[in-house]
Amino acid sequence: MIPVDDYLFLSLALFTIGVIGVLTRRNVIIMLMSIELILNAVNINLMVFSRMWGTVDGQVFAIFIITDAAAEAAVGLGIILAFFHNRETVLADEMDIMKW
Amino acid sequence: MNTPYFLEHIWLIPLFPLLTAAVMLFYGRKLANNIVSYLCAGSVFVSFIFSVGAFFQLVAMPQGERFFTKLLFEWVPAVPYHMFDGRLAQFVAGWEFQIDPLSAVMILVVTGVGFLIHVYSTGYMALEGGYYRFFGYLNLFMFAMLILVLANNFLMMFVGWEGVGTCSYLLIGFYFHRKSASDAGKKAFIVNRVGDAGFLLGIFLCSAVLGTVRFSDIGPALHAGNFQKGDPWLTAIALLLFVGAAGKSAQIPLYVWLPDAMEGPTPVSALIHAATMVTAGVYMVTRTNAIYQLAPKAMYVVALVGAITALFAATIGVVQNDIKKVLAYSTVSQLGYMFLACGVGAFTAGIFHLMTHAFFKGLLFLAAGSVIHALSGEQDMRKMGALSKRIPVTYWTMLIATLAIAGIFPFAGFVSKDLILGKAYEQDVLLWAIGYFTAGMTAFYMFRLVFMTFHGTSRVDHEVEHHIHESPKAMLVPLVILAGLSIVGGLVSWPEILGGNSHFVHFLEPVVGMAHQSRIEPLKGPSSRIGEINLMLMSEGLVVLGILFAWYLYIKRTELPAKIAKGLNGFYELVYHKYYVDELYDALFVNRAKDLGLALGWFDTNVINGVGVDGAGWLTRFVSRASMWWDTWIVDGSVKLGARIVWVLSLPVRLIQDGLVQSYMLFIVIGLIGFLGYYFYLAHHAVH
Amino acid sequence: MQTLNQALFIFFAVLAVASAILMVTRRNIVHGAVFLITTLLSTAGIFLLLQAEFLFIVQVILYVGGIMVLFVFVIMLVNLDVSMRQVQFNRQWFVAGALALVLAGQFLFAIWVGRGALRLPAMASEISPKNTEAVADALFSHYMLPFEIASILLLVAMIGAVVMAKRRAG
Amino acid sequence: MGHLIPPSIMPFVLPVLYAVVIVAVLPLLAGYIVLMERKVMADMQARLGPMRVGPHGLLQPIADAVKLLLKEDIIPDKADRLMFWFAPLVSVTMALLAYSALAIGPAFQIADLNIGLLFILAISSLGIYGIVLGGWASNSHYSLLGALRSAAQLVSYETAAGLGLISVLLLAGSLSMKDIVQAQLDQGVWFGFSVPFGFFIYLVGSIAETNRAPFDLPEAESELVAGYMTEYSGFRWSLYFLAEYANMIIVAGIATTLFLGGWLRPGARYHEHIPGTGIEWLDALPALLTLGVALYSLKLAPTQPVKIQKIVMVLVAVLCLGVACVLAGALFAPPAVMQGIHGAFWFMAKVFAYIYAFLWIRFTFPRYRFDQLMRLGWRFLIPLALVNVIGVGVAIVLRQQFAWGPIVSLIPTTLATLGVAMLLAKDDAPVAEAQTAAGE
Amino acid sequence: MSDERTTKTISGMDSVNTTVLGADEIILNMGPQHPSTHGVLRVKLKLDGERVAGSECIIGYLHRGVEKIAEHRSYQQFAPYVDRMDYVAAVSNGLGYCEAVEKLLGTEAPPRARVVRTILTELQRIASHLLWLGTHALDIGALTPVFYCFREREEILKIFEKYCGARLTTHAFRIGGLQYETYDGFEEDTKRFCNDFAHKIDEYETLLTENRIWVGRTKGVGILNAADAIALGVTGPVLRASGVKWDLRRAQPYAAYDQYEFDIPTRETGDTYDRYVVRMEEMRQSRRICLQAVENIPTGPIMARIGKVLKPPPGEVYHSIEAPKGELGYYIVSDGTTQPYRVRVRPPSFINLQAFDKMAKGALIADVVAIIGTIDIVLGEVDR
Repeated sequence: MIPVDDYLFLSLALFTIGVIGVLTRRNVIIMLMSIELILNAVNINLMVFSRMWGTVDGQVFAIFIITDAAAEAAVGLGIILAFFHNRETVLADEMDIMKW
Repeated sequence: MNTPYFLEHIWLIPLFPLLTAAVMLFYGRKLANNIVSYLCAGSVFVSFIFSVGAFFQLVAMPQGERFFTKLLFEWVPAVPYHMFDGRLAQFVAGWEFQIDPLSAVMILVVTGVGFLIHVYSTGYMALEGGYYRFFGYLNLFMFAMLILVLANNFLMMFVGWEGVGTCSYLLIGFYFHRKSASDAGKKAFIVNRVGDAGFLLGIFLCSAVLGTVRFSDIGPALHAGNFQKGDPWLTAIALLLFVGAAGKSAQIPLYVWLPDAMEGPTPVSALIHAATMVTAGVYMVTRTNAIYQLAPKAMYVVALVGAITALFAATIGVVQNDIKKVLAYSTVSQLGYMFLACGVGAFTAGIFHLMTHAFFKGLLFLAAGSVIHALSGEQDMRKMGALSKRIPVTYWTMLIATLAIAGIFPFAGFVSKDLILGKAYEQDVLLWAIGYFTAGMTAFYMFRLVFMTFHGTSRVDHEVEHHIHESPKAMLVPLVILAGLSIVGGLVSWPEILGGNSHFVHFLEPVVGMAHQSRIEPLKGPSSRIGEINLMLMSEGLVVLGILFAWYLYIKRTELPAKIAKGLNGFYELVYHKYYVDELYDALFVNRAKDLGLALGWFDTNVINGVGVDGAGWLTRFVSRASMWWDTWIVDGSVKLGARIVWVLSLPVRLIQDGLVQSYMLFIVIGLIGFLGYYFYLAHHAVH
Repeated sequence: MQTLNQALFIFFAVLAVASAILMVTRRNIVHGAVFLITTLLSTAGIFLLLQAEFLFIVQVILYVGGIMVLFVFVIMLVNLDVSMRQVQFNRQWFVAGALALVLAGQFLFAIWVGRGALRLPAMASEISPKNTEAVADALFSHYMLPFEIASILLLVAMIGAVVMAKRRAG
Repeated sequence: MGHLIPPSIMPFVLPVLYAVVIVAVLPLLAGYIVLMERKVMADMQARLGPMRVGPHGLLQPIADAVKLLLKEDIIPDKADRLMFWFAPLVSVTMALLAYSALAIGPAFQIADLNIGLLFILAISSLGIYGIVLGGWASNSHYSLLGALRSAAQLVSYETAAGLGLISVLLLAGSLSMKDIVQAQLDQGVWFGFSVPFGFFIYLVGSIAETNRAPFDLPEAESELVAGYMTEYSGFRWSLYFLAEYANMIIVAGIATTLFLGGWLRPGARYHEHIPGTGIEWLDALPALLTLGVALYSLKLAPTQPVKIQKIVMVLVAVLCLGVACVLAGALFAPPAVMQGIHGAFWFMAKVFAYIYAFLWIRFTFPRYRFDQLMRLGWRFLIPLALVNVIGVGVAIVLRQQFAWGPIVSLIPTTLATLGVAMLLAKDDAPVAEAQTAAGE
Repeated sequence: MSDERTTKTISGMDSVNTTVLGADEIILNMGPQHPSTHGVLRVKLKLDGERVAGSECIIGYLHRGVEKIAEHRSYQQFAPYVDRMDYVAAVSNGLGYCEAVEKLLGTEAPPRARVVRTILTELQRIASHLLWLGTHALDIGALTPVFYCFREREEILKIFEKYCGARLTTHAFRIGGLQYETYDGFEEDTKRFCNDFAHKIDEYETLLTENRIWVGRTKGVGILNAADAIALGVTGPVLRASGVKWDLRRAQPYAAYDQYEFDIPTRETGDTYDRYVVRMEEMRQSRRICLQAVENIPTGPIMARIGKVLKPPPGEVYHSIEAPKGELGYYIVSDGTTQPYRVRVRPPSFINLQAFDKMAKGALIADVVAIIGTIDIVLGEVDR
């Protein structure tokens, strides 16, 4: 029997790594991938609690989250592609034209 | 009386050529050659129709009132200024067209001969490149010339004056890829500048002395100013204006450009350098005759210069071998005649000669062009001969023109020339003698030209021989018309002594009225009539002698001219090289001008550039450096200080708003930490 | 059975965390993507352990087989060489890392406080045969509206992606 | 034997055994599919094909394998070594992993997952990473282009093929391979006949998914040399090759299971017995067929030119004879065993028939251009598949509401789909407007 | 898109010599070692995405100085060399050369020789077109036709072999006529081949002509309109597919072509499909000519009476024939010695290759292969 805590620790670890990735990496694609990692960590939590309560609601939410991730990836990568075609960079700290 | 239509719309006459010139120069490249021809010749023809209309409407007016002006618009509004004598005057100039008998004659000549030459050109230029360009320039010239003769004031006249000069330059240099042509163009332009400077000074002086630049106001101004005959101011004005006239009309010492101008296409030589532009000087002197008549010294100068030029050019013409050069010197010579006429006060005779000269000299040039055309571009008379059968129309028309210029009874030249000689005889026998002798020489060299070209044995190059052909109709028709005019042109002013009534002279009299009424004595009684007849016979005799002499030398004893040339070696060389005038000018003016240029260049480099500009630059740098220090530390410094203060104050806000998504995310995390901490805090309290 | 599950969990968990760390730290994005795929597959394995086999399949097909293919695709389209030679971490990396660890600490604290309180119910010995049907039932009855909204979201995302990635004419 | 194995391990024994067998046999099978391909190609092209190694080239695959394994393993200088090494493994691993849910006969299956079909699809969709990463790691333009094309193609046609499968899932009501076969037995018709358009779409989609002609753009020789495999050689290359053929077997297996009745014998509901025995007529068919092959081989043996070839031919005959014996012997075994063995036979026969269709298509058609391929996928197959799925849904309603028969209820669907297909085909006229527009 | 904002190498693409120009432009080298450049042609493609923005053919990898060699060989000695130019249509090469020298000498081959020459040349045309068809189909991805084509080509090569002993570089003709009398059964072999071949062409057409994929790959690809074709000097089937009815066999008949009836197939669009159709029809017409010719081979000598040592009078001659690929011309200058002073060859492939850029502009990379195939080049002839 694996206690819920173990899953939560795993989820926390992935979440933290994802947050660090989003906050520190310059490459936008890696930032997006880190966000996927965060979403994944969330999914683990949902799954665990779904299992714990014996319902499938958590799984349904996980499906929604994956849907969301798919949409986010499509749009995000589209933006990155368009940005790359225009500015030839994928670095987040060079994308500051919205400042003013 | 209603305002006559053509007079009211006199300004349309120059407008038509201007419009077509604009079309040609802007769009001509895209137009087909025949469209260009129709447009250009057509516009000149319309101008001619308008001119004829204007002429007849002018004639329809009563004798003394034949004067009409049309103000198109103000150009220079009234500018008040002080004249030399201290009176206040207004400097006014407008685009005002004036038509009186003189102008009427001029526009008829210009548009009529101009139209014929246009027609001729369509044939002559048919195979040349830049067809549209040629016609564009030609029409532009027509415009300028018409402005010149229709001008009511000096300023507007000057526009036309310079306009014809420009077109002359452009057309002389029409074959600009040929260095000699472009040089000739430049030469014409520069030499004319000398004359134009005089002309311009004359205008200034005129406005300063007389207080007006309007022609029609000069007479009243002279009256009002109460000038005496021989007034030095008036003499000065007249001489200055004559400098301009001499430049434009190729008189000594400014004649040198005209022979070189023969580099232009032959129709150009005919139109500009024979019929119209070069006569502008004569026209201008005539137009201002009121001043001249009060300046007898100036008039004598005019007459003398004219006479000397006539003789001088004629001698050069005798030895030239280039057919167009001969005609060019002949033109110079004939222009000398016209000035002679003006100088002796026979302004009407001058203008009359101007008109007949336009006919026969235009014809001569056109015929010469036809010859050149037939000989595929050959201009050297030594390589011609025996062409009379090959190109009969050209031959006969040219012969008529030659007879006319030689002054054979009853051709046009006879009438006008004898009118001048008659007047000259009355004034000064010396002048008459020069003119008389020149008439003989004219006959000689003109028939020399005819004989060398059309008679004797053929000296044409073998290759060219095959291609000799009569010119196309477009060229021949103008020849025939001009030949007709050359024959009958004299009739408009047939001398009273021969049963005529001198219509033309009388027609012009209102313009030069003063001359005939008071200042110059009228011809004296019947005795003078006999004198007139005698003079005519004398000149006829000399002319016939000249012709016979030419026949003897160039038909009968063709080896003689060379011998004579050898015998008179030094003199021949001198004349053949046109008295070394060009070389003299080179030595005196051109090279000195170049020296001056070099000296100025040195001055520019070392004094102006070195001391002036560089020194000023150094000074400026020094000052600006000081100023920069001031700007940087004091002016900018204060501004920057303000900016720095704002910068410091805005630091917290700006640090947050850096546009980087990751910093914003960092704040999200900080917020999350805060919320969690707060939550823990609450939970802690809830527990306890 | 217990030990097997335990072992599998540890295996998947270690694999997931290790490759997640590698993903975040790799210089080469393609390697990063591969490590992310590994993490996702490990997570899928954990889903399987949690008897959510439909989610396992969704995770593999959608996440690994779909989304990550898209990522790899885009990575290959954008210029790799340049970004590999550049500095990989931004200027705020130290602060950000520290704050992330603080956040993690807070969560850790929360979990630690409540440790042992939550336990999974006894696991059925076999994988529930009804899982897929149960998810489907929930999805098409109770969560019908969110499901439709999600589908519209996908449609919008699809159109948006096409519009953005499309090359402008000329 | 049962007492030697601890009971806790017992459930894993058979699957592990199967897994080992599959991993061991599959390369050999792939090799022989290559031989089959070459022989079929030769036959279609009026020539003989491999004849030198072994009788009728029967040992050719082994020679090929030896050659490939002995070849120098070249890694390009600027390649990404890790990925270059890793990518073929991904490809082949995923291909082999997919077998775990494939039911070769009622008995031979590693795991009967209740999401079996989805599992196979999921796993085989991961194979793309092998191609993409391999193409990228090679650091060659041809490879990268091939890889990207492959990825785009796979993603596009996976959709179409998946929609083709959904029509069957609707009819079968299950994702388990066994249940699907059972449904076909229950309904008395192979789904390939009740939803022909689903079958057609899956056929086209599966050809495209396995990058076979006429959809072999990622490795189109005349354009991209060898696509993503350009820089590979030797053993790594053979791994890709193995993966490709393994994938062919998998899609064939899926098609067999879903559309061709899986391990069901033709006439599975026809139970006429041979008089006097408990054996059905049709059950004797496999044994007789293999016996025929054995006898034919035996007859050919003396004509072989070399002695060793004669021996090999005889060995082949003996092998076939042995198989025939097994098949015949199974007739007398308990029904479960009999069905297991015969099921495997029929399954493999159908798989090979399906693969034969692949080869047939490959040698008949020219290659599509990439834009044409994409157009076919997105503008023809996917709309058609959607129509088909909706049609099948309607058919199920018809069946449930009006109790129409399993075939009759699908006839309107098939006709409607046929109409849509013709409409779409007309719309998809094969005119390359592409160049005329851009060429100006 | 020609701004070279970032000219750099994409992830070490040095291996294929590819640089990136801007975000979407790349230069791609096809060949000289590429499976579908038909020999050692090198094509430098400038790609805008997948579209060809410009192309440059780089040739010369197979240059052997054939024209220079001619200046150091006697007229007869040079004859075998011409077979090595368009080595898949050696007989046609030989015909052009022999007739050119005959023209220079002022003689003519006897009627029998002329008819046999016609038959062999037309068979060679069929063989050349078969080879083209097979490889072209292979380039587009149809794997099977090539074997069928080679099967029929084999029959032709067998006839050649029986006639003169060689299959590929035959050196079948001699200056002044033929070296060998036809072998026994030559007529029958030819007739049998022609009769069988009718069905074989139908077979190829079954595989390709109405095949949806084939049509999709070839229609509208590599369009060359008539004006461009003429401007570029293109000849042969490529020209005729653009709608220009020009065939030297009809325009200035040589050998015995004036005696036979045949059509000159043309098409309108000038795309790859049209060139395919034209060549297919040409094979039928060649078959028709062969059948007519073989029915009525005149008897008589096979060699004109010319000396052993050929010394053509000083002068020059240009003679061209309709080779399978287009106008093959020989320009020979004689200085009166036994060796030509200069031989210049006008090879059809070389000239036709010029049209490549025109055809390829705007096409996709995949079309480039089809376009190279459709021009039907032989590098031996292009490079000489």
